[in-house]
Parts: sequence; C-alpha cells; structure tokens
Amino acid sequence: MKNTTDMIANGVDIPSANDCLLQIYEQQYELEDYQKGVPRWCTGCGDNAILTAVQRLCRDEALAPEKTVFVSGIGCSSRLPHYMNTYGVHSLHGRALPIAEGIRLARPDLKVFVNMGDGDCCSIGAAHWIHAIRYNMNMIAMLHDNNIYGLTKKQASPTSPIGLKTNTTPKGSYLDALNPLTVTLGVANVSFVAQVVDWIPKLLYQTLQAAYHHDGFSFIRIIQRCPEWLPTHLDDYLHDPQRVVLLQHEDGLQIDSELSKRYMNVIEHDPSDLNRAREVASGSDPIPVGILYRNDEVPRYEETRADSRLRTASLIRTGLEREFDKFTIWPDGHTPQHV
Amino acid sequence: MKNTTDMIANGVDIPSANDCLLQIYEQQYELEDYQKGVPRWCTGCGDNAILTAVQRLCRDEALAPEKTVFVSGIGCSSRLPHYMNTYGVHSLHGRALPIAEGIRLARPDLKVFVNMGDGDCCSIGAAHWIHAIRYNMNMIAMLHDNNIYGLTKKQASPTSPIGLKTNTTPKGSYLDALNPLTVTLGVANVSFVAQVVDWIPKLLYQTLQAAYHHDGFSFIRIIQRCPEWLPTHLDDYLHDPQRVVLLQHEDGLQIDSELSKRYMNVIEHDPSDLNRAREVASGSDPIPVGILYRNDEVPRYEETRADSRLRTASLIRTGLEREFDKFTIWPDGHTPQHV
Amino acid sequence: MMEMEEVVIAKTERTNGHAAAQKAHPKSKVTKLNEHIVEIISDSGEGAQKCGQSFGAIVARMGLGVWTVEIIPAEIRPPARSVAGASGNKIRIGSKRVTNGGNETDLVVAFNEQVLLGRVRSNELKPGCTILLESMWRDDRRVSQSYIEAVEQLRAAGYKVHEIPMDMECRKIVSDPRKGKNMFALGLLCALYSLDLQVAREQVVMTFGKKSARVIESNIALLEAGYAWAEENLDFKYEVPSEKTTVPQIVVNGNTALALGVLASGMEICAMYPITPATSASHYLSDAFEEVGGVVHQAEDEIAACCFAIGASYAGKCTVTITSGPGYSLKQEAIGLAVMGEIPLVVVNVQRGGPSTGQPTKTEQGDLMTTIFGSHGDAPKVVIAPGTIEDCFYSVITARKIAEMFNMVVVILSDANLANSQQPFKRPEFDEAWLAPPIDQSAVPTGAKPYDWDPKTGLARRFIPGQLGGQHTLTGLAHDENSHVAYDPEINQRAIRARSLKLATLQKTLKPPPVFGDRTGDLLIVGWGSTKGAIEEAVEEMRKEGKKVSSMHLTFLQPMAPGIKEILHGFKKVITIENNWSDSLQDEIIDETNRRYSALATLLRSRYLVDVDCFSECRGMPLKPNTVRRVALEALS
Amino acid sequence: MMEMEEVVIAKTERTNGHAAAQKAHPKSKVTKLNEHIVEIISDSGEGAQKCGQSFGAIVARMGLGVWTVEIIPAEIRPPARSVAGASGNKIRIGSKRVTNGGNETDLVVAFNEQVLLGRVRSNELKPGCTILLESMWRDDRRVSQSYIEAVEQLRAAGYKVHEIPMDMECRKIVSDPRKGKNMFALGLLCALYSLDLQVAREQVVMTFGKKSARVIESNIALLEAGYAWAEENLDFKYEVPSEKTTVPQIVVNGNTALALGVLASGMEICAMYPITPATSASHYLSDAFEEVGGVVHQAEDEIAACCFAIGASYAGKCTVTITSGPGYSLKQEAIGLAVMGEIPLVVVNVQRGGPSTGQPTKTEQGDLMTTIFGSHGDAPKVVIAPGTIEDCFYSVITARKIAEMFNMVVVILSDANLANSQQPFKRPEFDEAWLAPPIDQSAVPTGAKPYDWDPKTGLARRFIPGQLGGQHTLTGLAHDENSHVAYDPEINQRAIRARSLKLATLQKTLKPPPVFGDRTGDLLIVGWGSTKGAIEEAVEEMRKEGKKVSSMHLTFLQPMAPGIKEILHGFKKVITIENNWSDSLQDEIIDETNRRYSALATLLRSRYLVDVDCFSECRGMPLKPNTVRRVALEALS
Ligand SMILES: Cc1ncc(C[n+]2csc(CCOP(=O)(O)OP(=O)(O)O)c2C)c(N)n1
Ligand SMILES: Cc1ncc(C[n+]2csc(CCOP(=O)(O)OP(=O)(O)O)c2C)c(N)n1
Ligand code: SF4
Ligand code: SF4
Ligand SMILES: [Mg+2]
Ligand SMILES: [Mg+2]
Repeated sequence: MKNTTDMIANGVDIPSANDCLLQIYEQQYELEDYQKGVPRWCTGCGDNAILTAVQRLCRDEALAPEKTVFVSGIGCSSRLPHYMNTYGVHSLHGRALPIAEGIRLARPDLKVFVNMGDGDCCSIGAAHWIHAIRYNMNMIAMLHDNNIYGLTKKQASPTSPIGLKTNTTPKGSYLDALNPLTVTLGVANVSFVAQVVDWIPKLLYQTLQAAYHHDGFSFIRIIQRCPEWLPTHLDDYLHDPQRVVLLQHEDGLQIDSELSKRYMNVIEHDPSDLNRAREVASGSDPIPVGILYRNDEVPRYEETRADSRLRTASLIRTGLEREFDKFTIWPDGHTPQHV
Repeated sequence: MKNTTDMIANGVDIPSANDCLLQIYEQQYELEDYQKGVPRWCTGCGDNAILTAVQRLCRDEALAPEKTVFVSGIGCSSRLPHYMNTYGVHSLHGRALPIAEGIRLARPDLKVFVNMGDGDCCSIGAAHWIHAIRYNMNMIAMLHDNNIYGLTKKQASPTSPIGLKTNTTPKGSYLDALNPLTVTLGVANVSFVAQVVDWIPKLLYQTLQAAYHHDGFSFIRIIQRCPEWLPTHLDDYLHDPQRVVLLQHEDGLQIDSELSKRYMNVIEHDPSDLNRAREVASGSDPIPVGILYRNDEVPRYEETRADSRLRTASLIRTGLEREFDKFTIWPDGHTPQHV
Repeated sequence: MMEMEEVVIAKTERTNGHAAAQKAHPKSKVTKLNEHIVEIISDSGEGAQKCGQSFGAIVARMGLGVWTVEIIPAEIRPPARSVAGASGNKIRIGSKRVTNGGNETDLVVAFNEQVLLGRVRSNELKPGCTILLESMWRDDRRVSQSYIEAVEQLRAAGYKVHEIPMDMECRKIVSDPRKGKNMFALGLLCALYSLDLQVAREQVVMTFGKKSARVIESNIALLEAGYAWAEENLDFKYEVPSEKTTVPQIVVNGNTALALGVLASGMEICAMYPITPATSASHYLSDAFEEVGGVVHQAEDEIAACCFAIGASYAGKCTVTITSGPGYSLKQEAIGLAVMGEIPLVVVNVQRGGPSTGQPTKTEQGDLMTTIFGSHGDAPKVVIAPGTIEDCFYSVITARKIAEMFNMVVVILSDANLANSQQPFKRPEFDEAWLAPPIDQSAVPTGAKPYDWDPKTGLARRFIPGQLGGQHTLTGLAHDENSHVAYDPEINQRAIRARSLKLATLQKTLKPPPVFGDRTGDLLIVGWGSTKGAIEEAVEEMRKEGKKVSSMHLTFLQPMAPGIKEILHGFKKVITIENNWSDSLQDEIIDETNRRYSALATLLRSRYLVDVDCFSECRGMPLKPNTVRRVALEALS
Repeated sequence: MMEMEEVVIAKTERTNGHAAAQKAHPKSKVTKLNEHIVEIISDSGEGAQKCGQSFGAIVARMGLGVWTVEIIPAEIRPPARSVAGASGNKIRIGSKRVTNGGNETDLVVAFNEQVLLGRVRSNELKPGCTILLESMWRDDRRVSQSYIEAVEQLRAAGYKVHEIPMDMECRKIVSDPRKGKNMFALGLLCALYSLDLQVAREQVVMTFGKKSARVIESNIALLEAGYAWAEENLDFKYEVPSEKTTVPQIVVNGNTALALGVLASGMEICAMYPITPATSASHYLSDAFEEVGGVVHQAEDEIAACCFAIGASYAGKCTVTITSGPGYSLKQEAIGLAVMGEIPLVVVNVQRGGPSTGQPTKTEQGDLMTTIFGSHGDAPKVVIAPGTIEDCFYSVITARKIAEMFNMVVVILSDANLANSQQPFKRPEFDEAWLAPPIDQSAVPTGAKPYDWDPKTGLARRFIPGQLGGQHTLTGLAHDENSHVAYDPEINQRAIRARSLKLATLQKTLKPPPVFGDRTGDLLIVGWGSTKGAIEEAVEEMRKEGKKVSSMHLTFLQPMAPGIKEILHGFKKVITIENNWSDSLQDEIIDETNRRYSALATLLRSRYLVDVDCFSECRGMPLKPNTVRRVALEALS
C-alpha cells in the first residue's frame, strides 16, 4: 500500500476502480467478518435487531466487506456503521442520502446501505429523502423509526404520535404523525417500499433480502423500539400479534407457516399495485408489514448517467483538445480546418 | 408613527397586536389598492395571470393591504410580492414557508399568502414543504409550476418532464417529473390540495377563492407558462381543451356553463375522498384541474398553540417569579412555604 | 444517558429508613476548609448526576459558594463499569463565591473502581485525594480481582481509599440499590461536609417534587441512611464555613439561566431544532414558557427554525433561535437575510467541541470567528458572550433590546461549560423595562420610507405589518430606502454602509471593559466567555503572590468596546487564553509566518496591532485556574 | 435575459446580402491607437452580448489584446428602452495584452438612446466619447421627442453622436431587424477598427455553428452590410496595431476556464445546484464533460450537492462542487465534515454581491472571511483565488492536486468579474500529470490506520472503499487514528493539531509572492483575486511617472506564502484594495477603535502586525485602474 502522497509523487500502477469491477471473487464469509466493536445501544433497543439482520444479510449474500459501505446520518441509529466491519460514513444529521448517492455514482462496484433515524430522514433530511426516491439509485435505505429523537434525549419526531409527551412537548406533541410510507409512495420513480417491525426478526431479514435483490432504491421503514425513552410505547403491538397485518404475495414476501401461526393477520397484497399500496400504507393499526410496492422497471440514475468508456488520459486529452479547439485563436487569426 | 428607537426610549401607548384583532373594519378596496410597480416578467409569462387573480381576490375579499403579507422565496415567481401593495417578504430560495409560518404564528391577525417556484418549493425547499402541510397553518401556498428554473436561465426542475433539454441537461433531463400533488396528498394533516392552469383565469380565481375560504394550509399547484425558456412546452394543452379535465363537486368547484362549453371534459370528484384524490392526482394528461382534496377538520397549528391571555407585564412577572421560586435559595437556607 | 432512578424508586418496598440515627462518630475529626472539590461518579444511569446537583443545591442553601460541573461519559451508552464511562458531577464548594469548576478533585465518591480509574488516568484527581468507593465488587467473583488490584494500586499511589458498603446498606431500604445509591451517597456527603440534614431533606423533596409521596419518602430514607452511616463509620469530617448571604439567590445552570432570560425579556417565541448542548434550554423553556403564553416551536431543521424566527420577528415579535455549532453553520444563509432585511433576531449558540459533529457534549469556544465572519458578503452582527451563569440570564434581555433598537442580529455565544454548570446568583428583580415594547400598529406618515438610514448612525426605522401605509416588501436583494430592488452601485454602497455603521453606533455606547487587577503590569491575560472565573481566580492568586498580572474579559466581541488599545498598551505582554485552537510555536513546523492564532488573539492583533500571544486548548474541558497559572508564569518568565 | 436572435434569424427571408460592397469611405481618416474601449449596448434580448463577444473574438484573432466585460441589466426583465436596462458588452482592445476592463468607454454603439443615457449617468463613458446611435427612434412618434432631446443633450455635453439607420439598413436583409441588428453592428465595428472581414466571417460561422446554413448566411449578410455601411458613410477609422502572437491562444470567460480546468484535472463529477453567477460554468460543463465520461449532477440543493461531492470523493474520486455566496453559506456544515473526515474536496465559489441574495449578477470579493472562518469549530481549509482568466483554468488543477495530496478542502474564490470576462491566454498544453491518480485499490497492510497522522506534518493516509483491510467508518465526530469515536481530550487535541498542521506543511512548499515593481518604496498595494489586472496596470503607469509604488497580489489566501512580512516592511505605507466592505475613517462615527477593515487587510494586520490600510468598495463593478490610481495617489500624498 502506498499512501496518496507517495502515489502522487511516484505514480501508481495499481488497477483502477473500473478494472476492479472485472475481478470476480467467490468467497465465503462468517458473521464475525462483519462485526466490529460492542454496540453501545441501550438494552432492548431495536437497533440491535436491525444490526443483526444486516450482518446476516451481508454474510448470506457474501458481500465483500471492503466493497460494502454503510452510510448514516446522526442519531442513535446512525451509529450502526461503526459496528460493521465494512467501510462506512457516519455523516451529518439528515445528509446520509446525498452522501450515499455520491458514493454510488462514483463507484457502482460498491454495495451501499443507508441507515437513518426518523428525525434524520423525515425531519431535517426530508428534502434529500424525497429526491433520493426520485433518483432511484441502487441502495438500501433503512429508516429506523422509533418515533422519537433518541440521541438528543427525547424530543418529538415527525413520526411521534399526537399527544406524545416529550421534552419539547411536555403536554403532548401537537401534530398527527407523518406517515413515511404514504409520502414515499407519492414520489415519482418510487421503486421499492416496505415496512417491518424490529420484533419479528425473520420478516425483517426477509424484507432486507428482498430489498437487496431489488435493483433500485429500496426504502424500508423499520418500526423500532426505544426502551430508553418510550419503554411501553409499542407494547400493545408487541404483545398482540393481531395488531400487525402481514402482506403476502408471490411477488412480495412469502410468510412461512411458523410465522403465520403466530401472526394470523395475513393479507394478500400485490406490490405492483400503487393505488392499493397507498391505501394499505395509510393504515397504522394493525401495522402493515411486508412489501408495499415494488417496480423493477424504474431506471437507476447511476445507470442512466453511466459511461462505459475507461477514463484514460487519452480520452481526456482528446476531449480537452476538442474543447480548446472551439476557443482557439491560431497565430494567423484564421480558424483551422478541423473546427 | 414613532420609530423603534424612540419607542424604546420613551415608551409607547399604542394598541398591541392583540388589541388590533378587535378592530373590525368595513372597507371597500379597488384593484389599484393592491397594485404596485410594473411587473418585470416576460411577455406571456404565466406569473402575470397569477398576479391578476390574486389582486382580484384581495379586492373581492376586501383584505386590508396593511394586514396582508405575501411571502416568497427566490425565483421569477417569487418576485410577486414586489408587485403587491401589501406587506411582503421576498426571502431566500426555498425558505418562504418557514418564514410564513413564523409570521402566522406571531400574528394570526394577518392574512398570509405564499408564492413559490417549482425549484423553490419542490427542490431546495422540499423539507419545508412537507412540514408546512403537517403544520396546517392557515395560509394560501401557490406553487408557480413552470417545470423549469426560470430566473437562473433554464435548468431542469424536479417537475421538468423527462427528456427536457435544459442548460444542465443538454441531452434531455434524466428523471421522471415529480408530481407535487401526490407528494402533498401523502403527508399527514393535508387539508386542501388543488391544481389549476394559468390559462383558465376563471378557474384560477375560483380556486384561489376556495383556498382563501378554507381554514388551514391550502396548497395550489398552478401550472404556469414560461414562454422565455419553454415557449411551446404547454401548447398542446393550451390549444386542446380536451387535455384538461375539470373536477366538479358540490363541495368543490362549480363549473359554470361558459367554462363547460369550452372544457367539456368535466368529472365529478368528491374532495373528501383521499384515496380517490391520490388516484386523480396521479394523472397528468389530461391535466386534472380543480380541488382534489379538502378537509376542514384538520387542526391549525397556530390555533393549537395559541394562548388567549394577553401577555401583560404582570402575567410575565408572575410566571417568572414562579420559576425563580423553584430555584431560589433564601437567605436562611430553607425552602419557603409556597414552593 | 438516562435518569432512571425516578422510575425505579417507585418500585421500592421498604421506606422505613426514616428513623436513621444521627449520632456522630465518636472519633471523627473536623477539618476546616476554605474550599473543596467533590466529585460523585457512577455508570451512566446510576444517578450520580442527580446526587451531585442536589449536593450543590444543598451546599448553596447553606450559604456556601458553589459551582457544579457535569461529568458526561464519552459514549452515548457506555458499557457498565468502563473506564470511559464515568458519569456524574464535580461540585466545587467554598466559603466565598465560586466562579468556576476549579482544578483537580479533593474527594470523590465512586460507584465502581473502573469509572474511578478513568478519572485517575485523565489526571482529574488531586494527589492524595480522598476516595469513598462502593465495596460490593470485592465480593463479586467476576470482578473482585480487578477491584482489589485497583484499590491496592490507588492506595499505593497515595490515595486515601475508604471502602463503603453502599449496596448493602441501601438494600436495607430498597430492593434495587443501583437506583437508590445516589441518595445514600448524598447522605454520606452531607454528613461529611457537616451540612444541615433538614435542608437536605427539603432539597430531596424539591428534586422529586413531581413524584409520588412514596418515592419521596424512600429517597429521604436513603439520604438519612447515608448520613447516619457516615456519622457512625467515618472518622473524619469537613467544615467549609459559610458567609451567609442576606439576599435570595437562584441556583441554575447556564441553559436554564438563558431560558429564564428569554422569559424575562418578554419574547414570545423560541424556534429551535434539538441539538446538544443547547437543547436543555429549550426543554426547560418548553415547560416554563407556555405558562406565560410563550411558544417553543420545534421546527423541521435549523434553517426552518431560523427562518421561522425571522418571520415572527418581521411580524413584530422579536424571536430567539437556540442552537449549537452544526445548527449555527446551517443558519448562516438565513442569518444573512436577517442582516440584510434589518430584522431584529436573537441567536443563541451554545458552543460545543468542533469542527463538524465534533464532541457534542464537550465544551469549546470554537465558534467565535464563524460567528463574526459567517455568512457570505458583509453581514455585520452583534456578538456577545456571557462569562458567568448570571450573565447568561441578562445577556438575553440585553440581546433582545439591542436587536430591536438597532434592527440587528445579536448572537449570544454560550458554551457547554456554562450550559451544564450551576452557580448561585442574586435572584433578579423583575423590571418591566426588560420587556419588549408592544407592537407598533400606528399608521405611517405619508412619504416615510422603511429604510430611512440615518446618514450618521446607519439606524433606520422599521414598518411592521398592520401599520397602515407602511406596506413594503422586505427583500434579501440589494434595495433602496423604499425596499425596492436596486442594483445601483451607489445605493448598494449606501445600504452596506448603513448596516455596517450600526456596529460603530453601538460601539459608541459601550464602556471600556474593566481590568481585573492593575491597569499596567507585566502581563495581561485576555479572555472571553465561560473562562472568566478560571482566569480571574488564577490572576487573583498570582497577584497575591506579587505578580504583575491582570486580566480583561470581553463581553462584547463585536463591536469591541472602546479603550481596549490603551489597556493593551499598559502591559509588557498580552496573551489570550481560550478554549479553541491555535498552533503552538513549539511545533517544529510552526513559525510566525504560518502560525494560526486563536480567535480572540486574531481579532485583537488585527485591530490593535499589538503582538498578542495566545494559549489555547481543545480538550473539551473547562479551563482550569491551574492551567491559566502555568501559562501566565511561563509568559512572565 | 434571452438570446433570441438565433431563433428569429431562422425566419429571415433575404440572405442575399453577400455581395455587400467593400469600398472605403473616400474621406475616412485613420487614427492609430494603443488601446480603445468599445461598448455595445441594447435592450435585453437584442443580442448586444453576442455582438460584443464576437467582436472580442475577432479582435483576438487579429492578434490584439482584449478583455470583454458583460454589461448586465439591473432587472430580470427590464422594460424596453429603459435607463436601467442596458445589456451588452464592453470590449477593451489593445496592442499589448489587456488584463482588465479598464476605465471609461471610448466608443459606444447603442440601439436606443435610453440605455445610452443609463451609461452616461453612471459615468461609464469617457468625456467626448464617440457614439453610434440607432436613428430609427427619430421617426417613431411615440418616442421621437425624447430621442431628439437626448441627442441634443449628448451633443451639448460634448459627445460625438453619429446617428445610424441600423433598422432601415437591416430591413434590406431581414424582416425583423431587432433580431439582426447585432450582426450589422458587428460589421460596423469591424470596419471602424479596420479588422479583417474574412476573419469576422469565420467568427460568425463559429458563433452560429450549430444553426442552419440559412441562419449563418443571413448573419453574414448583415455583418457585411454593416461593414459596407461604415466604409461608405463614416469618415473616421481606427487602427490598433497588433503584435501578432506566435502561439495559439484560447479566448474564454473565467467560468468556462474553470470548467475546462475541471476537465483537465481529470475530475469526473461536478455536483452543483444552479446559482448566478456560477451556473454558466456548470452549463458549459454539462455540455463538455460528458464527452469525456464526466457527470454534472444537479442536486436538490447546495447541501446535497456538497454532500454528494463528499460521498464521491470519499469513494475515491475527488469531486468539485461549484456555487456562489448563498450556496456557499449553506454548504458550511458539509464542508466541516469534509475537513473533519479529511476528504479531498474542491469547492468553487464564484462570488457575487452580498450579503444575502444581494446583487446576484454583480461582482464582489465579499466572501473571503467566511471562506477562511466559515464552519463552526476549527475547520482549516486551503483558499486560493485566481487573478486572471488563465488562473481560473490552472487553479482547478492545482486545487485538485492539493486536495488529494493533503486530504483537504480547497476553496477557489472566483467572482462575477472573472466569470463574465473574456481574455485570451496561451492554449494550455495537456499534461498527464494534471490528472488524478487512479483509485488505490491495493490491500492495506495489517495494522495500518486510516488516520496515521504524521507528527510533524499532520499528513495522514486515507483508505478508499475497495481496499481490503482498510475498512473503517469515517465520522464527523472526534476520532482517533482508527477513526473510532473518541472523546479523549488528548486525542481531540492531537487530531485538531494534525488537521491544522497540514496548512503549515503546505505553506512550507509555497514561494513568496512576486512583487510587481520594486521590493521597496513608498507604497505597496496588496490585492487578491480578480482585481489583479487593474491594480498592476495602475501601478505600472504610476511607476512610469516615477512614483515609488509597487503591488503584490496573493493567490494563496490560506495558508499565506512565506516572505510576506519582509515585503510589507519594505514599504512606507501598505494598503489593500478590494471589492468588499470596509468602513471609511472619513465617516464621522468611524475611528480606529471601531473601523471594520476589509478582508485581506484584516488578515495581514493580524498576521504581520503591520498597519495595513485599506480601500474598498461594494459597487458591484470591476475595479478600475483609475480608482487604483486615485487611491494610491491619495495614499502617497
Ligand atoms: C445539524 C444538526 N442538528 C441537530 C443535531 C442534533 N441531533 C443529533 S441526532 C438528532 C435526532 C435524533 O433522532 P433520530 O434522527 O430519530 O435518530 P435516533 O437517535 O432516534 O435513532 C439530533 C436532532 C445534529 N447533530 N446536527
Ligand atoms: C441558496 C440559493 N441557491 C440558489 C439560488 C439561485 N436560484 C435563484 S432562483 C432559482 C430557481 C428558480 O426556479 P424556480 O424556483 O422554479 O422559480 P422560477 O424562476 O421558475 O419562478 C435558483 C436556483 C439562490 N438564489 N439561492
Ligand atoms: S435511546 Fe432509544 S434509540 Fe437510542 S440507543 Fe437507547 S433505546 Fe436505542
Ligand atoms: S423566464 Fe419564464 S418564468 Fe421567468 S419571467 Fe420569463 S417567462 Fe416568466
Ligand atoms: Mg428516532
Ligand atoms: Mg420554475
């Protein structure tokens, strides 16, 4: 390994990113290959379940840790990349998505995951969220929705239910909760929308897997427990399997018998039906769980903008000389033939 | 009139804003009372039609010019407040809504109008847009949607149709257009959504009037011509009355016979039906025109947060002393009785 | 991160500790002290914070001087018993007024040996410091070895370790001692420092004021048990004699003081977005503000919060927006609009460690330059920095007044040190003059212009919606006296000039800053903001030793008061001491052509052309008087 | 606002102007000149811009020195024939290299008298200036009176007014002369300045290169008609002898030069959000970049653009983001992340008039301080400012290189003056060393750390996704060598130090700035950025007159090159001249205790403790050599 300064000084003869795309590995990974450090979330925090599911996915899909990037904003949930032994960017509050987009456009050889909190994604980051759906770049965006600002100690978030007592709303929050699903489903180019809950790990995993195999921007809202600030908030849902409704479809999730034994509230939902998806998404009790919408046909921005040519020095030189020609004054004052 | 410095130095005995709420005027206004300067938009620019409609509305509703505020961002459309002889804030690109909200919360006695461009509202201002819908404060928000960045000379906007050649997309824009209506209809607390086109002044006026009488956040997307950069862009719609569909309902707009003679494409649409509204909103050809959704029951944030008490010095003193008491150490070290 | 004891104490079963004996240890010897620094540390969630704060309040009630500093763990959710996980409070008490957190700690109560080791390693404990250590770990097989080793090490290093069976004693009263130990520890401390148990009881009642009677009783029982245990088992005691004050005082931290200032200034709206360490001010305000008809608006982001505040201010109600570094950076564009439109606006920046997300819970004074020079183009704003908790309160009242008199943006630069420290100060006496004037709704005389810039002072009037005849459109574009968009070179020049002159006009009303010590001498230390107490304490001490050192503390950073140049010229050497970055000439690569000076030094050098040196650090910790002393002595030598 | 002539010319019917005669006016007398300033102005949309640019290009092709400046109307859509509506170009031509727009205008072609009056009133025309005025208004009943009055006034004031029936003459060729007049005017000018008609024809072909043959033919006919008319009807002519260059040159404005620099630097991605006056760089890039596999990404806002760029840079492809003041303010927080994470990033700020929305189309140098001090906490970045159009090109290549060598943010401060001015410079010879190195994808040796800060230089390596074993999570939080979040006071101190030292390390590689003139003397003028040409021209002139004046122009604003102090000390007086705000001591209320100095003066005073004075203005216009001269002579007296 040479460091950059050396590289610039002495030149390099290592393969370029483009070349790397051609190297096909067949490697097996263990769970430990993706683990790093000891998560510092509170006991019982739903973020732990999400981390586990994500690590399993990486292992099962044999993602090369050095070719995988987790991008997050700021919040409890955004600590996730620190616990992955992959590359990661723990960025700025609300800005995970544009950073992930930059990475993806520059390096389509990398797998990109995004972890955001509900404040992160739906409040300060809302503009980027809307536009990320539009760009439809191939990445998996997880909204860790605990209905609260965790890291900053219990302020209302856009998804907090009305009346929730928090430190900025001591008499109860003032507004009806935003539904991230219906917003997402209203945006052009939406291509994959799902909802899961942290306490059904199997479905969480299955959904992540489906998202991974979807070619485009996969948005998953994960309803996540925050025992620290809202210890009983989701108890009713947690304890009553009737208060989730599983969405099943041959093009969506398949609910296995083990699950359907406990969660008997299962409906058929065709993920290609946008209008129906919006209706289903509008319900919040029971919580719809599964894939609400999927459309594999939406073009991916990084592909639309891709250029297959290798950016060699000669390509650039040629282009540059051509541009120079447009503006050149030759010593004799006349325009040369080739313009 | 005293200036602020005098006021602070010498005190004032003018009525407070709260008192002013009690003064009821019965005054008549002329169109000229709302006009100021010569609009500097290009000939044929749809912004002119919007200005005219707004001025008519003010006159017909007899809005006191000094009690009316037009707030805008930055863009051609955002010049509108300069042509109104009311108060106005021509603010920052994308930030008209939070500024309008601050005005409205501080002064519920003022009528607040907001004018935004499609870049202004749907691109840089998208987060504020989403949240303004949630706050549902009583104001009329007009999206001047010309599908382009006008002021900065023809760059793609989020609502530009795919393939549109602009200065940043010389080979055609890359993404499907964002539909501001379906996004709006996906947000919690949405209470009034309408769409109009600048070339049917009567409907434009009727819709503005309905928005004015709606108690809450009224979002109107106005499809607006920009002859400067997109001279033929809307011609097909303009010349073929079949390519707009008017939404009529007893709780929405009533289409008069004159209009329905030219625009024969009229359907019944019940503005209280959210699911249907989303479906109708999804269509773009023919352009649905009229009130897509209305719900008068959604609480207004400024009312939720209002306090009817006069903020007298004694109210503040009492509150402050009460707070001080909580933290006070009396000279003898003991807590006095009244804590 | 959490304060769980409240919840859990509700589950307490035994509340019969009331009868706890109060007989003194027969042999206990009482040491009289002028001051002492006490620390109580635990894992996060064990309530050391609440114990420390209560201790501070009791001490203050007894008429002592006090300054409490929060010890915040390095991680959000540090594992239990970890070296980096110490959470708690440092309480400096003294016979006289205490102005800062002081140097190293004299006595520490620790709930486990690991958090203690953390403090030892970061040199936070005085050599020979007294340690009261929870002894339960001795019997816990999994950790006993490390516990025993630690105790031995500490003793070998000269620390006086007293092992205390807190867990065991608490079990006599509550089922889960982890959640009651803090009140037991409070009892220990009250006994050790010879405090009045009745005052302590009253404080516990206040602390748990909103809880059920059972919770309160159980906590009082724990307090009493701790008190009794110390009386019976410890053979030493301290007494810090108090000079009883005759005036009522309030004890709050800097953020609460700021929030009280918002209340007292008559402002009605605070628009904010949560961010550490500023948020606690909004938390408190959310509770208290509505009582007087105020509104805390949590916006969708900082930009919206700032714009919301601008909107409300434009509409006639000068508004405050509270944030910290990252939020402050985001507000730059909006602040520029307020400057351009001459909208009064109060912005509070409770500084934290930077750059970027930096050290959210730690203190720093890193935002001075960006506050003065932030926002593109010429955007003059007033910048003031409170130096004490009391200043935090009054600074808001002053800021609102300046904002409205000059139609300017006023930025208050507080920091995590002030935000999280408590200090008593004289209970303010309410004055109606603090309040904002009512909104002017009188008609505007014909021909009057919204920006009638005074050619000498730059001041202009302002029309508020509702004023008949005052209609105009505020714009961030260059504009003329009528607020009409104008690109005329002369108009632009005239308007920029007016906005700039307002700073000079304000400057003319300021008094030269006081000098702490003589007005001439060998060394002048210049500071600003939260370092005031530490600097002045060190200076006082050195002066007592005959050193010709003085200090000057600036409240107004922009504009700077007149008379400073003369003061600087009175000293052979001038140095600023700040909690921010400056390159050190000790570094091989640094010389005077490339050294980056700290913020205030840069400003003073530029304005007064005096060779102001600087010492600064970015250690995330409040400046210690010892550090000031060391730097000053070096500078003198 | 629009350039409609292209569209409309397509409707032209007669294209048979080809045969336009080319016989010279019998009596025409030829004046030889060293330089001349020509202006062509019209209502917005009449194509004066295109005429001026073409004239500039032809002049350059003839081997003359040239500098063109855009005249941009004050309003988006000014009404026709309005005093504030002048749109067009000012073209300064000279025998030698021309480095700036110069002083007042010598000859003007005006399409109506109102736009002309606007220029007269703002003192932009030289006394006695020659005017070629469209005469059609004389016969237009609605306006003839004001036209006639204006002409009389102008003549009375000593201007040499030539009335020219442009409309009438154009009608002989096209049906709507409003859209062809600009090429007729071009013909006039070519004749007047004795330029080669064939070269002019070639230029017209290039200008309308993408249009149909008919359009091109019609425009050539108009050109020739104008040429012929002048030859036949005007009795004066100029000749500016050229010193033919032997090397090929390119003629572009500063924004195109920047964009070409992006291409040449090998960068692949430009992430931007439209904003005047920066956008035209992205427009050009959108066209040209894709040809070499580059992408211009228009993000949803400036914050997203900056973050997108950071993401791409993090992933190994150093990216540029281009903006202007308001966008730059919005990017502050994101820039802080790049600084903290040590991500190479090139930020271009094409400055415009501020503060707030300010004067979007006008030039200013108001963002220097916010560029250096923007973003909360200590966020050191490199700041460079091109002084010429050529610099604009090379600055991007340099910036990318520094960004990647030092893992730093490099900000390029251009401005509207450079952005909209054209000047020929030597056609660059492509060098592969300009390009970014390929992305390092080699495995990382075990134990290597992502931030292995060199204790002396602060430099660290950087791992790029794809490098086996280099996995780490970049964070904006304080972090250690492993990029692990760390709140340890020592680590924070160490990391901040490393990031700061990189500036000193870079500084050590810089050469002292050249002095223009002698290294000692009575007065040194210091400048930066786009004012270079004007300052040096004035200095050269004064030196010829024997004045002991020199100037120094800084390209590196942060870090500042070594050797500056010695240079400053060589002069009795030092003054900066800048296009930004400073209070004037002439103002009654301003004194040395409250004067706000301009940006560079503040920086120089602070670092070098030299009593640097400043002159600055915010008039939205490029600095004139005359202004420099006046200020310098005052300073000398
Ligand atoms: C610009 C900025 N504003 C505010 C903050 C403070 N902040 C950090 S995390 C957070 C919100 C956390 O809530 P959420 O996004 O829901 O994540 P969670 O902690 O619940 O996972 C806030 C407001 C910040 N770091 N940066
Ligand atoms: C922060 C900021 N970014 C960018 C700009 C430049 N800008 C001005 S208006 C505009 C967009 C105009 O388009 P739109 O909002 O659709 O309004 P229109 O002009 O079409 O009415 C942009 C990008 C700005 N003024 N401020
Ligand atoms: S505060 Fe809530 S979200 Fe954060 S780690 Fe704890 S449980 Fe999880
Ligand atoms: S550019 Fe377009 S939107 Fe702007 S004023 Fe002209 S026509 Fe209207
Ligand atoms: Mg959350
Ligand atoms: Mg638009």
